Amino acid sequence: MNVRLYVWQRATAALMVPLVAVHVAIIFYATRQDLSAADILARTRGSIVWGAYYGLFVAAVSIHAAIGVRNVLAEWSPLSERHAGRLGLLFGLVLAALGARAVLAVVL
Amino acid sequence: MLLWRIRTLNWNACLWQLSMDARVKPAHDEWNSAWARVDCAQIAASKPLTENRMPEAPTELSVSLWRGGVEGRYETYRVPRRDSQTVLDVVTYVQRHIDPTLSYRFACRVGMCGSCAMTVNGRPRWTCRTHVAKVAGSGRLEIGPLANLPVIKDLATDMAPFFEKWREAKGAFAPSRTRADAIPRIRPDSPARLAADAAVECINCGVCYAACDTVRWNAAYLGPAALNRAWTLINDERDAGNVARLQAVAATGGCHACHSHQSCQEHCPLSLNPTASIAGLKRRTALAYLKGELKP
Amino acid sequence: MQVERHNTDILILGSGGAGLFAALHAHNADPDLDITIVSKGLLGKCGCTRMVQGGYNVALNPGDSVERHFMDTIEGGKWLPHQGLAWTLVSTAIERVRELENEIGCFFDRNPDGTLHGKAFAGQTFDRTVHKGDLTGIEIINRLMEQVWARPKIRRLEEHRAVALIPAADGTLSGALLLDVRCGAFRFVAAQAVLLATGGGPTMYRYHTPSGDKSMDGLAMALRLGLPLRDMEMVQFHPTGLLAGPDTRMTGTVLEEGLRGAGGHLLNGALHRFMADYDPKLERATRDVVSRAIDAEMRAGRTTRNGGVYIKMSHLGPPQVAKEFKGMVDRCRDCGFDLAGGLVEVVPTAHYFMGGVICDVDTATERHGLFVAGEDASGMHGANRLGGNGVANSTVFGGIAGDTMPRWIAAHRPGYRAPDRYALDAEAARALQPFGPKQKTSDLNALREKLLDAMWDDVGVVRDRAGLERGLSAIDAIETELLATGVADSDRRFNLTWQDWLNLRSLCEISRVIALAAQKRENSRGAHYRSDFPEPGDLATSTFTVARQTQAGIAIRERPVQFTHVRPGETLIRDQLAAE
Amino acid sequence: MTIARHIKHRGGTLWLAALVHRLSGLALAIFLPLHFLVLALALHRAAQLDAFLRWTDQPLVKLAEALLVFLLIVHLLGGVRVLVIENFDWRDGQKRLATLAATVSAIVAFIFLVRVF
Ligand SMILES: Cc1cc2nc3c(=O)[nH]c(=O)nc-3n(C[C@H](O)[C@H](O)[C@H](O)COP(=O)(O)OP(=O)(O)OC[C@H]3O[C@@H](n4cnc5c(N)ncnc54)[C@H](O)[C@@H]3O)c2cc1C
Ligand code: HEM
Ligand code: SF4
Ligand code: F3S
Ligand code: FES
Repeated sequence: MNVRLYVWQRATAALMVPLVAVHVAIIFYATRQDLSAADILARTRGSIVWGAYYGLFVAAVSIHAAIGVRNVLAEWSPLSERHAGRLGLLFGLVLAALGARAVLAVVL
Repeated sequence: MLLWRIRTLNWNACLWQLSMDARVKPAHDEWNSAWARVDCAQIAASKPLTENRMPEAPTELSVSLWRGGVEGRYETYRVPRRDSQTVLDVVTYVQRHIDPTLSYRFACRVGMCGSCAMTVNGRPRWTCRTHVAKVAGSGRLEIGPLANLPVIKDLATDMAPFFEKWREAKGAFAPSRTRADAIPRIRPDSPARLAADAAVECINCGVCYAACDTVRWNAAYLGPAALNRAWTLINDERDAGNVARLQAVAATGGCHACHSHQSCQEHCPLSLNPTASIAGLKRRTALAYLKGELKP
Repeated sequence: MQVERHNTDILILGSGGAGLFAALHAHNADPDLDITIVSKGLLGKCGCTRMVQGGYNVALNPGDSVERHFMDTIEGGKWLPHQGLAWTLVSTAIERVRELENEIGCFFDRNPDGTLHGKAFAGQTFDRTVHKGDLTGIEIINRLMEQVWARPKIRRLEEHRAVALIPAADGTLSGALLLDVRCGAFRFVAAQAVLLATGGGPTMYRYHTPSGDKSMDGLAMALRLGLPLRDMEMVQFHPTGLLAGPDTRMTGTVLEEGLRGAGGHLLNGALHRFMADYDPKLERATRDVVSRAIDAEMRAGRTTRNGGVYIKMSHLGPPQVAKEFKGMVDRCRDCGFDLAGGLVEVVPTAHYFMGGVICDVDTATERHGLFVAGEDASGMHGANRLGGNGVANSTVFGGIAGDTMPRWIAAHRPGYRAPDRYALDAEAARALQPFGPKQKTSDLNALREKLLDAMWDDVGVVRDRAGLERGLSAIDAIETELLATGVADSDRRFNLTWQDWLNLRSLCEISRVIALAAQKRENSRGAHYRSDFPEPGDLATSTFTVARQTQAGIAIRERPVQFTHVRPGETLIRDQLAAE
Repeated sequence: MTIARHIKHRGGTLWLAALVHRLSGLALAIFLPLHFLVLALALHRAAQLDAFLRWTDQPLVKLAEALLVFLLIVHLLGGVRVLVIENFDWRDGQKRLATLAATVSAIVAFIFLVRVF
């Protein structure tokens, strides 16, 4: 890993700390209040705030996890750093696409 | 299983620390006054520390030594147990009295040269300063060559990759003055001096390098000792080589490859903290990168 | 005999302070030169420069002066030093320390105002010992080692043992025969200039401080080449080596001088503070006096369990001791002893060798193309080396050798001379002797201990005629037995037992010279003490010994000391004269 | 026999913390895409909400979701440990504290999840 990947990985990690904390809090809140999925969706549908929130999360996690997967592959698989990097990138793109789709499904 | 493991590990560590604390540092004033009164006869009568540690010391050790190169096997020898005996002495005994072809490396025998490190009961250690009582309570020792380095023969490794990485990390001082200049005045308590001093006493023994799994997994990784040295130099206000050094430690295999396993810090015989040094490098390089001073 | 051959411009034997400095200076003088460093262990990680604790003597403080440092060196050396060498040592040390700090990167300890801190070392009139905590040697050698690594042009032959200096057929020097310890094969390196910097190290005594790789190989090689050796009776003993029984390599390792300086007490086996019986300065007396006092207690049988005496620090308050002498206390604790609170057994231990190859101030020896620096050289210290002058010596003269050799090569253009085949074959055969078919398999270690005991008992801290004679015949007998002793020829790779055999052979050769020179000197000066000649003799007619291997054996002669800078009774210290 | 089998320096608290962090990161990397996929698929295909709601009531789905949350918490704490080490001044004993806190919080989080379930 070099300094550029490092900065991106750590920056997205730092960004995700509050994002994940809020997300987890929401889940706890939801289960406590016994909100149904319908209730939740009712609140998220059409909300720009939630759209932006989860959009940001998906962007961050895609970058973060792509770099993470790259690192693990480089160390734990026989792949070279370069190939691990390509696979990581691919993974990141797939994750971003799937994530975007899910966000759209939740928000729209 | 896992949780149980974690708990016992912590307990052991705590108990061990408590018992060490009790032995070496009771309240200071008490020490002072008490010792002033104790006469020599009493001191002489007190047993050496080793005997305290080992109530029923076995008279013989069962010692398995790695024989061969990368391929090889452990062979077991019986070595008499002594009061004053380091792991290096055990190895020496086998070479002098049992198998004259046993290969190992040492020089200073007092923890200064860093050439005697081996894997002792699974952990990398300096052998000349490791008392047998500390590691062979059960009377068994398994000694192998240091991990993460090519094996030359038996217990001796080739340390060349380790030093090569030290060089790659720009671990040599880059002068900003010459012998014709006066020696710079630097106050001993200035923050820069303290930072440069923090980890300067490394003896390049390779113990941290052997303990680090990132070194094992990532052939390009410079490793804790080389990075620790680079950080020491970055804090050295007399040095003029920081541009190249930051570049070197920010490249692939540099400080960012470290995952903060902290095994280096756990095992360093001089209690240095390479993890903290590497963290410093990460901060410094990230900052330089963000300011556009570094090209990855 | 098939031997792999290499050529190099400058061949440096040894990677201590002297060897590494020489390489850096030579490289600096001419970066195109092909330089090769040979080291018995790993580069910079063997030898004694690394083990320096106390520090480096240098007259940097405005209150101090080169003259004062010089006078301390001469008086400490009991008027035996070669004054030109001593003067070069003390005057060049200033530039060398600036080089170490400014160019090599050593970061020495500072005073609160930021200037270099000089600490007190016994036998000196000024606190001039520059240091880095009590691990000065590690700082010096690590920084030198890095500088050498950073210059790939300097080639390294690590874990190569120099076996012999090989002359050319015309009698000039050709190069050196090396043994690659790792694979057990020989290499011959021909060189235009060779530096001998293997660093003495009196490890033929039962108790000794130097590192395990030191076995006087350099001096043995020089002796066999026919070079004159000076001051060979002068072995410095450090009074407080750790005593931990015969079965551990810890025994003999040095416990810092500062312990006595700070007020530590020495007690005999009966717990009596015996120094009062010997010297009014008690434990703070000089190294040689304290060593002799301990030796006397030991000879009288008033010893501890392992046959030494105790050092006690606890009356200074264990926490205080643990703080001030952290390194020593930690080391003792790791070895199972409580230095801060208990009693630790100590014994005098052979520490430094003042004798060595005779050389000029530019490090040239009698043999064209051979240079010498560091503890292998002689004359700077005379009968006693000041604490702190050892590492100054190796770095000052190592650097000078590195300046001299390229100049010498440019001036003389010696080229590569083919080795004398006879000499080469003979030396290789000599090193292979233990693998010969007729060798007995007796206990090499027992033999080594015999030598260590003989030297300790009869050629040690206190000597006399009868003892020296006993010692000499013991050495002869041991060498004869060694020559008949074999080493199992099952695997020559990294074979430490073979190396032990070769070490013992070097030690026997030099032990004999020490005993003969000690026999020759019929007075007591500095480190050399004859109980049958306890007086120092007339200073103005001081002589030094010169040993040389001849056809008939080893010849020892006495030569008058030249008082080129100052005569006994005089001083160079102007301000002191003015004050008086 | 090859030498590598005889290395036993692992298993210390700090080392375990790093390993758990990595494994949880990997597990997340495997489960998160599935989570996204399932979420989107379920919402799209089930034109009517009912089907989706019935689907989320399945124990397997609940377990998977709980596991995801658990992994997220574990990985978050591990990540915070790394970020703290890297970006704050070093304090002695911090390492033990950090890892202890991490393991304890992970256990608490786990218990919480089991309760919720
Ligand atoms: C424990 C201790 C503490 C000391 N403390 C101080 C102090 O505080 N102040 C001070 O001034 N002096 C001190 N000295 C003395 C000082 O360390 C030495 O005088 C000085 O360092 C010698 O330097 P050198 O380069 O000549 O030899 P060394 O540093 O000993 O280097 C010799 C080199 O030659 C190599 N070598 C040996 N034989 C062969 C061979 N056959 N072939 C190839 N290579 C070989 C060795 O492996 C080593 O690399 C101390 C010495 C000891 C042992
Ligand atoms: C909650 C916020 C998160 C934080 C604070 C965080 C933090 C970190 C940090 C600091 C690392 C680097 C570890 C190292 O190099 O030693 C890392 C690695 C990683 N993270 Fe995260 N992360 C978070 C969320 C996620 C998520 C949601 C995923 C899921 C895809 C993920 C996947 C990974 C992976 C695969 C790695 C690589 C593991 C390794 O190199 O050991 N992370 N994380
Ligand atoms: S940091 Fe510690 S363990 Fe690593 S090489 Fe230096 S002294 Fe040895
Ligand atoms: S063990 Fe290795 S991963 Fe980093 S903190 Fe130390 S270098
Ligand atoms: S022999 Fe030098 S550190 Fe152990």
